[in-house]
Amino acid sequence: MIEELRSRFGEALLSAEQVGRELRVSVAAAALPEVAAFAKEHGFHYPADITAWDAGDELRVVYRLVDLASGEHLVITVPAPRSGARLPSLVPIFGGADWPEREIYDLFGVRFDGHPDLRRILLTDDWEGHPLLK
Amino acid sequence: MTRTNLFVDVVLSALSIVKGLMVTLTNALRPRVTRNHPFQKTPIPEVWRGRLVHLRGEDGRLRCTACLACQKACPSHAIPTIQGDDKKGKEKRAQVYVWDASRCLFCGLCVEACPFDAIRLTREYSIVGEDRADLIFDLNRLLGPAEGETA
Amino acid sequence: MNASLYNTIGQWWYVHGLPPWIFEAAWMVAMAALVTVFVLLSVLVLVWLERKISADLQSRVGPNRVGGRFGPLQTAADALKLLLKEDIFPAGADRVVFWLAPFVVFVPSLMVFMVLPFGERLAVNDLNLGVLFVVAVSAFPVIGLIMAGWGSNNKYAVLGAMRAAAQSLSYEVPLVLAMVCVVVFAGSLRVGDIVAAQREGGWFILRFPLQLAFLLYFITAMAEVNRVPFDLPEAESELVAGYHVEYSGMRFAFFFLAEFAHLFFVSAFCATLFLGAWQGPWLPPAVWFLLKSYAIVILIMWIRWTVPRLRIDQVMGFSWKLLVPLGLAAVVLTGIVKVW
Amino acid sequence: MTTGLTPTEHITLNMGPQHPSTHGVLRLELELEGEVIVACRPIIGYLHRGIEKMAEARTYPQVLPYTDRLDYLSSSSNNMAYVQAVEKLLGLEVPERAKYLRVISLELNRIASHLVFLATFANDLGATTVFLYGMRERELIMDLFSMWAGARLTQSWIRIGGVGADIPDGFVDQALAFCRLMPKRLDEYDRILTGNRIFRARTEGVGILPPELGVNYGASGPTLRGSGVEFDVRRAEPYEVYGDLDFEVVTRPTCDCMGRYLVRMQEMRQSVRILEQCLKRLPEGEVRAKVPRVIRPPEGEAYGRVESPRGEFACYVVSDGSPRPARVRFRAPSFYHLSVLPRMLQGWKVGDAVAILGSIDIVLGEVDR
Repeated sequence: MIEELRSRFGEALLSAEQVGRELRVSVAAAALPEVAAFAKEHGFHYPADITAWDAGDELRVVYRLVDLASGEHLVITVPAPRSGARLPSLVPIFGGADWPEREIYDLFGVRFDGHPDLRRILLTDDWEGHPLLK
Repeated sequence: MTRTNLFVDVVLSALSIVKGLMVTLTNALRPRVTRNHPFQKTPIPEVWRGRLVHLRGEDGRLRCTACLACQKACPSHAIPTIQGDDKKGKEKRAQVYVWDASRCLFCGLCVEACPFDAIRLTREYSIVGEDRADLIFDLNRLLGPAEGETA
Repeated sequence: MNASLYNTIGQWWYVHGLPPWIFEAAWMVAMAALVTVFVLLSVLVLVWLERKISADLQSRVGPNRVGGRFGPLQTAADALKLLLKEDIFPAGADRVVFWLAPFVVFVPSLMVFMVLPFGERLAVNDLNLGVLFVVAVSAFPVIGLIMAGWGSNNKYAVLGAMRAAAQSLSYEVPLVLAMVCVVVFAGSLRVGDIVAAQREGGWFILRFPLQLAFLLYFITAMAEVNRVPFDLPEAESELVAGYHVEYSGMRFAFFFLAEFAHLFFVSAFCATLFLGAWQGPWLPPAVWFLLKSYAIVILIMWIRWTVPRLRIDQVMGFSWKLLVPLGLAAVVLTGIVKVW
Repeated sequence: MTTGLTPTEHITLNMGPQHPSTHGVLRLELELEGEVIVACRPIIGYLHRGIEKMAEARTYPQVLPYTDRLDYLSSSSNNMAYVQAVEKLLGLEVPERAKYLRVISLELNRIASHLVFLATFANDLGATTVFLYGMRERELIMDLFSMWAGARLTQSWIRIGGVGADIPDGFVDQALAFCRLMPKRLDEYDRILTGNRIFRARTEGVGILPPELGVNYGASGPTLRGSGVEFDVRRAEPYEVYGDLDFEVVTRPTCDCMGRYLVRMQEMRQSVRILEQCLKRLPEGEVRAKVPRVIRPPEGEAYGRVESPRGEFACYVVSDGSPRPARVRFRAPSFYHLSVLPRMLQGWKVGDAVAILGSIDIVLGEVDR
């Protein structure tokens, strides 16, 4: 899987390692939709979790896709700048990305291009700032 | 529900409802499970995590030495102030100890953190007050029974 | 006893040369007052009964504080509370319609009691078109429900009112068909005659095709009084409270009164049409009548606290696809048996 | 509009945030044509308490009591997910007895939660009596919890390194008595509700969730298993002692409300089975591993996955080596289930909305966090 990813995405694949049943890869934002689509083709149908965290110097958006048949996890980490970040939306590939992306937008301020309805979800519409930024 | 078995369906439906009626009837004949609170109190187990109390040792003095372990353990800052006396030579004892019941999560982490078994959560679950100030307990209101007395 | 009282006073009146129509009118007014008081009291009892029955079926105790161990005065206390509550008109409500609706619902619910035979001659006015009168008047409250729903300026209320109207219209048909069976059998629309017809050949529920009519009547009656599984207009888990969602205090109490009065009425009328009304051995007629009525009430409550609720289209389908054909069949069957 | 008929006007009905059937403070904006739902927009956030933010300012043990408040109907699962993630970071091995006790706690909580589901679902459909029956049986579980943990709902009794305390005397007997009673009561529910024709009419074929759609939207737990997908974290990634236990993963192929309902009803029986096994096999020994006073996990991240009564409840913890977590994220199943809800509601009636919403069994505490 790692080899396949590397040959397919080359430069865009920033890092990759296998930790137990988790395959942790880090990809550049531009390649995210292709990687996700590629993963889906390879059985990772289930978007277990999509979240982000503030690593201090940058944001990391973490996509966890699970293959329900084999139980393998694919963890895709996408680095993003702490302010004004824009990422491609995964909603066309995974419906389950809809609300988590809204949540990340709400709490971290990451904008998702191509998201059908990018509004605040947990906080009120007139909230200023993005609370989970440190 | 196709046309052919309409009759069967109606009969079965009626039967299913009669079955349900029988269940409610048998339940009506069982003893009641509700208790007549407040005249009839529900027994509260010993380990219940209710109101915080301070325990006293055999000498009747507080066990708390104001070591701040509970304050550090508290996740919700429900124990905002603790002060001990500064007498040299003798063991330190708590002078000021505040517990804010309105912030408390009743998780028991403070009790676990206490190295002297000086505090405990009791079976008292009804902690009410007329305003917020009533829910802030100082040391006088936190005193539990001394060793040997029943809780 | 009642008949003799009527005769004694009537004779006295006649002997003293007073115009008989005044006596007739006064008698009717007195009976009406009596019935009104009776209805209000029995609603108190019914509400208490409903709460006790539901508690029993649910392993609970139910009212047990006000007025002794079994809480008999609980409803009275609740009624008092409702009386003392503030009278609220929601902003944006159509004040006239909103104000009027509870009465439009309540008055017809009370009016139908006019023909109930609590005993021989113990009816306010035994109209010779009694059954027709009942059908006509008991269809009236639904106008009040629509008024309430519309006047509240609340979407839930409107939905509730629409459901009430649709349901009432669809269930009126099988209800009337069930009554027609009885009328055909008795050969009269007068309630007194129907009761008399049951004296000779036994209760109508025991005569061949009328069991079907009884079943129809019972089911439609449950729908008429909006009880689960037909409580769509109120459906508290969907429409919160349906048409009376904006009502509080005494106005709400009127809806409540009307609902329980209607519940008692359909049960009592069921007893009248099928269970021989006040007839029965040993006990006084009025007691028999109440016993039978309450038996039906309890049965309705028991069902209400057991089954889930249908959906609106299922409710309508049930009526038009099953009950109405069944009703027509029952009428035809009754006709055949009668002519035979 | 040349037909001369008046065009039907859509009305927008605001269901919630205060509505008896939204199970908390969910708001649904329903667009209706008559009684038929044309569109639905769930609006959440009324119960947002910022628990994930609060966690950043608290030490590892201090976060634990807050997890109780996520899915407040099954606080054990929340505790478990968080504790599992932290233990993975620490590389901590938990004593055997503690593992069994955790499973007992989790399964008791699962039954309790499903009973609340049964109760509220029945109530949503108008069967008020079943509501009280469900609550009545749940009370037995609450009694068990209060004698063990000293709390009914917010137990926080699954602690980092084990459980809060050993079970008291008499607990096993009382729990076994409950296990004997429960199947009988489940039969009773089946008689009054499952077999009831009206109930079946309300649930069969209503609120279809196709399996592909469910997986694509991240649905899990009974909601997904009601669509025939055999996915259960207890089986897929066994934690604690689930690998050694004998139980079935219940699925239904019908994809409707009835399917989801039946899965939960069957799961309660399976939970009873698991409980009986655990109570009988319960080994002796410690209930808590040695944990340092100040927990400082090494840098890294961990993902704790638990099958909560609602589905896959997971906790993603990122440690930067300090005593406070850099990020704690809770993956709440209800959050994902709610996001498919608009797709499931379309074309159904207002009454069905209540049934469908009830059948996915959401808890707003974990949705809003």
